[in-house]
Amino acid sequence: MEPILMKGNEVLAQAAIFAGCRQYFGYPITPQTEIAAYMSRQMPKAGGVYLQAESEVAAINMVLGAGAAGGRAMTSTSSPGLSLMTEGISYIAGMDIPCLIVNVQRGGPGLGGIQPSQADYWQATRALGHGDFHVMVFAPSSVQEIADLVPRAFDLADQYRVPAMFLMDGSLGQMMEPVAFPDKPADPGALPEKPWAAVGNGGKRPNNILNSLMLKAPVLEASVLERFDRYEAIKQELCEYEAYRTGDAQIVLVAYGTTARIAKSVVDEARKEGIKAGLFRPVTLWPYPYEPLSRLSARCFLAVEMSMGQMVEDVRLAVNGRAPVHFYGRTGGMIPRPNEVLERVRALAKDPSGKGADR
Amino acid sequence: MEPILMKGNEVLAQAAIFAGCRQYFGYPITPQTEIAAYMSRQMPKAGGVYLQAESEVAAINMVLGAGAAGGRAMTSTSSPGLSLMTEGISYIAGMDIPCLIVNVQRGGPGLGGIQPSQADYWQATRALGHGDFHVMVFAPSSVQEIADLVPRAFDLADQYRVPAMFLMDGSLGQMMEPVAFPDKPADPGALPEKPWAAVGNGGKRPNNILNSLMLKAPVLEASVLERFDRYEAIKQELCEYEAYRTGDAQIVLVAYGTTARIAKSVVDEARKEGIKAGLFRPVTLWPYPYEPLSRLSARCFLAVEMSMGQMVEDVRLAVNGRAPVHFYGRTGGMIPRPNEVLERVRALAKDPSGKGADR
Amino acid sequence: MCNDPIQLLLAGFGGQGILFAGKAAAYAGMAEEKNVTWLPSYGPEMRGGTANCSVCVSKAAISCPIVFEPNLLVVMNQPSFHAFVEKVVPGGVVVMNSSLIKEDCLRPDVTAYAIPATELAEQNDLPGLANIIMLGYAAQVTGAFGLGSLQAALGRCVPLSKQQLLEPNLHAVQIGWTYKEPAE
Amino acid sequence: MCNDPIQLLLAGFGGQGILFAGKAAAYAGMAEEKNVTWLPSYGPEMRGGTANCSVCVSKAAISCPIVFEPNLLVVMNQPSFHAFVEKVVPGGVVVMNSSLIKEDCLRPDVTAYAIPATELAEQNDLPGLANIIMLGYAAQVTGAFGLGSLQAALGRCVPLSKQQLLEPNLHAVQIGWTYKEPAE
Amino acid sequence: MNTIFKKTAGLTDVQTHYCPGCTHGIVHRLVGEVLEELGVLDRTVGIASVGCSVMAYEYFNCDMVQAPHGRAPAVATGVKRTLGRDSVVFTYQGDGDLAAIGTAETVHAATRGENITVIFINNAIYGMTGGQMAPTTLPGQVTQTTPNARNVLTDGFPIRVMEMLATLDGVAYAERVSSGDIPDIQKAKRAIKKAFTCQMEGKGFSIVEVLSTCPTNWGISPSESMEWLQTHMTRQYPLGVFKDVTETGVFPVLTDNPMDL
Amino acid sequence: MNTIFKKTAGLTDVQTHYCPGCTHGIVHRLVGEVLEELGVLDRTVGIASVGCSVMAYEYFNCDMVQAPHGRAPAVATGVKRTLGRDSVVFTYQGDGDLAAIGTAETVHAATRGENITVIFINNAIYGMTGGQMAPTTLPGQVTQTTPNARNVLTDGFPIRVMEMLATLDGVAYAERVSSGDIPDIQKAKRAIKKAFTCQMEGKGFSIVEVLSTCPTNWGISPSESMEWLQTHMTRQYPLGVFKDVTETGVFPVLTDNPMDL
Amino acid sequence: MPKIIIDSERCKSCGLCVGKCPVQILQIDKKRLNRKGYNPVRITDMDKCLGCKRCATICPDCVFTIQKKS
Amino acid sequence: MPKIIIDSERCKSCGLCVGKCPVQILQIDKKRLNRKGYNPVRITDMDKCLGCKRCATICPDCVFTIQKKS
Ligand SMILES: Cc1ncc(C[n+]2csc(CCOP(=O)(O)OP(=O)(O)O)c2C)c(N)n1
Ligand SMILES: Cc1ncc(C[n+]2csc(CCOP(=O)(O)OP(=O)(O)O)c2C)c(N)n1
Ligand code: SF4
Ligand code: SF4
Ligand code: SF4
Ligand code: SF4
Ligand code: SF4
Ligand code: SF4
Ligand SMILES: [Mg+2]
Ligand SMILES: [Mg+2]
Repeated sequence: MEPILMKGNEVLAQAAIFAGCRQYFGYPITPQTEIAAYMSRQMPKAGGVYLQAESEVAAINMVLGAGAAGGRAMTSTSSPGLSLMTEGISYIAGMDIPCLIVNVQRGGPGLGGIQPSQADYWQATRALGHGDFHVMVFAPSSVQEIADLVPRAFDLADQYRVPAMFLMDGSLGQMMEPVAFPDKPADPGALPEKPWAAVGNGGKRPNNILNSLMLKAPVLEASVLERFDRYEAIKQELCEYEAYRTGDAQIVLVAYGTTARIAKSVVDEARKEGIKAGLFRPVTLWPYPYEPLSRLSARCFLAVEMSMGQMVEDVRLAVNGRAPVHFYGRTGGMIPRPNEVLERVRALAKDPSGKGADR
Repeated sequence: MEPILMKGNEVLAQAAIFAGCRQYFGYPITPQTEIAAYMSRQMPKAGGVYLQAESEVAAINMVLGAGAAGGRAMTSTSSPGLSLMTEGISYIAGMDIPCLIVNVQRGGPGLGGIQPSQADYWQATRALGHGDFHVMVFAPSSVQEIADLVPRAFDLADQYRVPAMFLMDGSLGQMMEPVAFPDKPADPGALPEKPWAAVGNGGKRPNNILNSLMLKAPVLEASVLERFDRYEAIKQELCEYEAYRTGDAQIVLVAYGTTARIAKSVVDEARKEGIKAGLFRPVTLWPYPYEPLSRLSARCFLAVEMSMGQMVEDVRLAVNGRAPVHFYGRTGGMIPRPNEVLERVRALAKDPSGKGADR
Repeated sequence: MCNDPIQLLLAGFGGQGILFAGKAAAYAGMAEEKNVTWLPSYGPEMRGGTANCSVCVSKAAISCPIVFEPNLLVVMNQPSFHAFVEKVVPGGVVVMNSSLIKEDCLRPDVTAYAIPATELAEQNDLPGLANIIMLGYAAQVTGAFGLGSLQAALGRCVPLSKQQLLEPNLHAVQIGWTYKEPAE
Repeated sequence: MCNDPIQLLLAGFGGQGILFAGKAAAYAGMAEEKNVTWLPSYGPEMRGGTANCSVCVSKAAISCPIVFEPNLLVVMNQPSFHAFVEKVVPGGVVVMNSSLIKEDCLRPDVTAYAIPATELAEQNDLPGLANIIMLGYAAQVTGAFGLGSLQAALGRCVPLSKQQLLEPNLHAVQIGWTYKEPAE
Repeated sequence: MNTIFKKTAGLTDVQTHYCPGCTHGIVHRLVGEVLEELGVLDRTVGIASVGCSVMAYEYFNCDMVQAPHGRAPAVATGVKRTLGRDSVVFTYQGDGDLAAIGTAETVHAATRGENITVIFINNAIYGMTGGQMAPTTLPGQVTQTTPNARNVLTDGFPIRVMEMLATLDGVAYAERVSSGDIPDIQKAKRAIKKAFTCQMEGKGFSIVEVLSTCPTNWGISPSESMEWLQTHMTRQYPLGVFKDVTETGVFPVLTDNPMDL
Repeated sequence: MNTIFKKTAGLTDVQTHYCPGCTHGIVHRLVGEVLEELGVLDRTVGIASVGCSVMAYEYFNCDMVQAPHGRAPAVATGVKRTLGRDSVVFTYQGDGDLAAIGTAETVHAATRGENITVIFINNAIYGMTGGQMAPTTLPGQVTQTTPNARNVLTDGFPIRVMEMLATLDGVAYAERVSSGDIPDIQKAKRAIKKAFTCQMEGKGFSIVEVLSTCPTNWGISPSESMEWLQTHMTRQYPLGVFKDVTETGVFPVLTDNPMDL
Repeated sequence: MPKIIIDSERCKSCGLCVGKCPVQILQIDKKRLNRKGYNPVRITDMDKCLGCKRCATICPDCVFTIQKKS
Repeated sequence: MPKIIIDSERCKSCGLCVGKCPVQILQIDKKRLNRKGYNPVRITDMDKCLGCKRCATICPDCVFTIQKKS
């Protein structure tokens, strides 16, 4: 197909339909409403289910039900809505139900604002609910990458029975870029079977039960351990990142999503000034690409985020004291400006230890 | 008062009343139901409000309202219920409303089990909701410590207008130990004024408005930065931990709550065997006592948790590559046994790098 | 024989007063100016089943409140006996309710005592106080607590609103304390 | 004059077709086989107010899609003019709607063009197409896009269901493209 | 010899964990019998809620999904919309689950006319967590969290769920029945059957509220509980059909369009 | 010269951000006037919800708390229980806020007989987020998420909130009014005044539903919107008093005890 | 003549059936304990049974199977 | 004789008052723009005003103040 200009949010919706998603449940919230609006137009045409839930709590539980019944189901929301979904996400994880959850982040805390943000990173990568679990977290930084990653996320979710999340920010959702979709959309009927799904036993097999209650602690522990084994397998298979001019870089910027694009322009500017800068851009935030990042031998690292400093901890964990790790961030809907970041890079080029200058 | 035997949960409730808490809102869930039951009996006697909410979502929002109106308000729940509170907690943080939130953790994810757990550590310390914010997190490990910390938590919450959390585990909530309360309970009427509270303007002053919406990103950012300044001030004032036999320790166990008690007995056993072990027990989990922990110069560290490994990341961040950091944990309601941990300590005494042995 | 620290595990059916007996033991330890902890194994969110509780008593501060390996096991019924007898440390003591446990303790490395507590309770018209009878007996055979401490403990355990129960409890502890196992 | 990469910022009232004009510019860039991005400043969750959008066009891959410092500012009203004129890079171009902006651009280091786009639209019975007139003019004076590219772009921007609007749009772009500023 | 009564194939052989005399067991049997008699066990998906009946997934002899507390109707919606009209989807929920934390999900599944069947066990208490006040606890009833009896001044009034839901256009069938005596139980079964039939015919949302006992947390014997149910609960919660449009169903053949702008 | 009309002191001087002709502004004025006339502005705390009226905290001339989406009644409960009977506490909520995400909080504040006043703006749409279907959107109404008009078969039926809440014992006063014309507006003010008076006398939960317009998202002019409100909305949502026990109040003088075990 | 089969292992001794049997032939058997620790119900006089199924209808634990000559 | 004071800066040009005035003396002033960019309402003939307050009752933006000789 010829590339067309589309908004990130709409591309996400279209890519999901192409990937065979046939159940969408959501509740309106800015800046992701385009996803729901698009789905309400297109899902019925694709023979799928579009349902506006009474709340985010209901939406995620409808996804739970649809996923339990074997559907390729998804929901989308923005930060406050995501918080309301956390109980349901923990259940979905504990019941091994594949699905896709989209968070197009906005500034917080509380009602906050509607401008872009990356301040739900910790929530996405560590605490999407109570208990020990993870979901796969994808952080595209271009519209085309959204289209490319969505089918991957659905497939992996099914394969490992682990839910997937897209962690985007408002500006990526609102941005238009040319995008090309695959020529042949997936046929939902031809996707791999889900013999575990609750679809009615057909009189032929033992009942399928999807459940996360295990009152006996050893049984619950065993089920968590089994799930963590799958996480280990995912870590083997899924570790996506982009390393840009990092080969000889003395200063490595680490950023994802929209901030990664800003950081990239900073790297180019810095290089023009003779500063050996590079960019490390995680595409998957969980599993985090610790290993490739740890292999970089820069004199210092600079995490750039739209938050008060969240992913920077993962950078620290990866670098583990081998070099100073710094942080530059804006929050509340502010987007770091290339020249602010560049200034920081210039300072670090002079003094990689950059004492006392972090924010 | 003469020490009496009381359950951790009931002590928490009684200590709150003694500290001047007069508004309790909650929703039943094991293993913290004793708090609500106790409050339903005692709060009316103290002239306070006990109200069973229709859900955890409602409960946290009643706390929001009560706190906004200047009350010393609290709620308590266990893991799944806490997830449901995260939107409200993010609002409470964004509106600078002091209050106390108790999470008596149980095994997860999902409905999980009701046995003790520490798997909500990340949630408590990093992502109690969407957006950039923190709450003060207290992790007592004895019943007396609960009684001692509760008034502290309320006072600091009021002082900084930052909510406080108690992160306990089921066994601490259920355990009885002798406890002594202060002789003189706080007089709710004599607590410091809250001139910002929404109590009616009395016709005398401009309206008090409690709000977290700031549509202009620079305004929202400024409000977050101001709040983070208060966080910095809290970090100066609040950094509690116990260092037990760490002076000459070659192996430092790091644990909080119930696991810290287990670790302590392991330290004693190990010392008997001539292994120089010590225990570092954080009492505040946010702010985390990074600095005192980073000052310890052991040959290796071992984080012991009832989780798949969460606080261990804070240990790594504190140690920052200066020594290997290991992990031993049980999950799903299992409690690490002293002899399992001891065995791990013995192995690390032989090989502090303990390659490949983590779990 | 069962010296400081006491690592007491009490086990039986729910409803057999396991938790109450444990609390009495803890108060007895307090009466002797020791540190104590009491921890129930709280069951599923529904009724019934078995119950057990850990009581630690020690002159020193108590680190771990969970009794994984008791040096004193007081056990009220057969299933609990099976569940816990193997966990007792070598040299430890098992006190069993022979009314409901119809087998012998076969471990050579622990000392076992048996008392028909349920029957004694029935005979003495002390319904539901087999638990306290057993506690009295266990204290006496092990020396874990003095009789006076137990009596004081019961005084603090029985709530003010139910003071009529104090007298039977004191009677029960007395029966246990004075019980003599018949020579074989 | 306004060479690759183009960092275009369009600004005006909501309802002035700012976002649509931006989209047309982006498609024009695509027609010239360049990379493009389009990013609105999405306003509060309510109506009204001002709108602006960032369009980047470049032969190279576009890193940052947000135009903080435009090299081409197309501005439709007075408040937006005040908000953005200082952000234009030295050497950049400002194209302003002189129907609504009643002042001159005083920056010596940028080139300013003025076109009474609102009036032209009214005169030519092209209601609401001042935006496209401005775009045509901006393209012509800067060389940012060829006329053919703009025409092709409009063909792709106007939805199939509203093809009757294509013709007026093409007319509007033509008007802008051929507009000549009167000599002072 | 003819077998005139035996355990239904609608239930598994697993013994329930319910307390002696708890009527959860009776209602389980009724649901199992109805599903068996309707011949739909093979295409039924049940949704277990959080309450004493949380382990219903082990008892009903069909595919089962366990839902978060209060969210069973949302989960059921997801299942039903995915599997389509041929499936039979039901929830089994307690009063705390359905009428407290799950109020929104209940009301909205009902008003959507979601083609599911809800079995609602009203025992006027939170059984599983040890006997706290429920949204349906009677005024004057003592519970763990109303130690001096429910006082409407501070604790509010109980909700009559059937009366409330009957106001919603999506509800095709809403009946309140009792498990307190033999004829009541027989009536309850007829109601449950009607509710499932309503679903199978695509007529809209169906719900049966069964007044039930909780001897354990009421603190009285099973037979006293039956008494109490019949005397006190039915006074607050009158039995009967609160809505029945199962003849026509809730959905118009053509929706009329009031927007003629 | 006597001033016979001027902007009420119940509102601040801040200009609202509402769209031209949006009746949110009218209802704001009515609430402000009532609070002024009752002389309670100094002891009133208002709760702003999430919807177009989210910034009500800048408009009402009293202390204000902004609540999470749907949770205003819970927040109001916390405020009221803390400040006690002398305070006046009200929420101002849209239909998405009150009848979708906030259903549970609404129903439970009502059934508790919580002594608060709820002002409920029903404009049959999610205004703030750009015009999605609301729980009160009419069948056949086109919205952003019902591009082919609300179809009850897939999108469900609208909720009639007053009718539903009237079934609850804690509700002292529930009336539906309109902002669609002058007499309606005058009636609306009387209803709002009655609701606040009910609260001040401690009679129980009071709610006034005001049918309102959203010209922007309905896509028609303000005066056409008024028309549409009067012809279409009142058909689905009949005006009137659905419950009024403000004489006696909802609370008995002595609660009778049905537990005579 | 009806025949009642009692699955004693399922019985929880709640006594509901006992009260509902019109001919009072059901009794809690205090002398027996099933594996769950309950005294199961027993039939005192099978011949009197009417096959009315009241016991089975009220029993929450599916203890009864009832057979009848057709 | 009533006097109408119009706070033009508050007016959003919605036109609701225009339709409700019984004597039709209210008009949107297409020639003026207020700071918010709206054409405010104006009075065409103050003398005709009845002081009926219909304009003020319907106006969502508190534009009107009305005075009257008592
Ligand atoms: C989010 C959440 N909150 C609270 C609980 C604890 N909880 C489990 S069951 C239950 C109430 C059950 O009462 P009901 O629905 O009436 O069922 P019953 O046990 O009476 O049959 C509660 C509050 C939970 N599991 N999850
Ligand atoms: C948890 C959460 N979900 C969704 C939103 C987005 N949101 C803001 S307002 C609104 C709906 C408002 O509609 P309504 O309550 O009818 O008020 P109106 O704007 O029509 O006056 C929604 C869904 C939010 N802010 N928070
Ligand atoms: S606690 Fe009550 S509802 Fe739960 S199983 Fe026991 S009797 Fe039944
Ligand atoms: S969007 Fe609708 S409800 Fe919101 S202010 Fe505008 S007209 Fe009013
Ligand atoms: S079938 Fe009837 S008569 Fe026979 S035992 Fe049962 S209840 Fe009694
Ligand atoms: S009703 Fe059933 S469980 Fe109860 S005593 Fe009779 S047979 Fe046993
Ligand atoms: S007061 Fe009456 S007559 Fe006078 S301008 Fe207003 S509406 Fe017209
Ligand atoms: S009703 Fe008010 S806002 Fe609308 S035109 Fe008249 S004066 Fe202006
Ligand atoms: Mg119940
Ligand atoms: Mg609305």
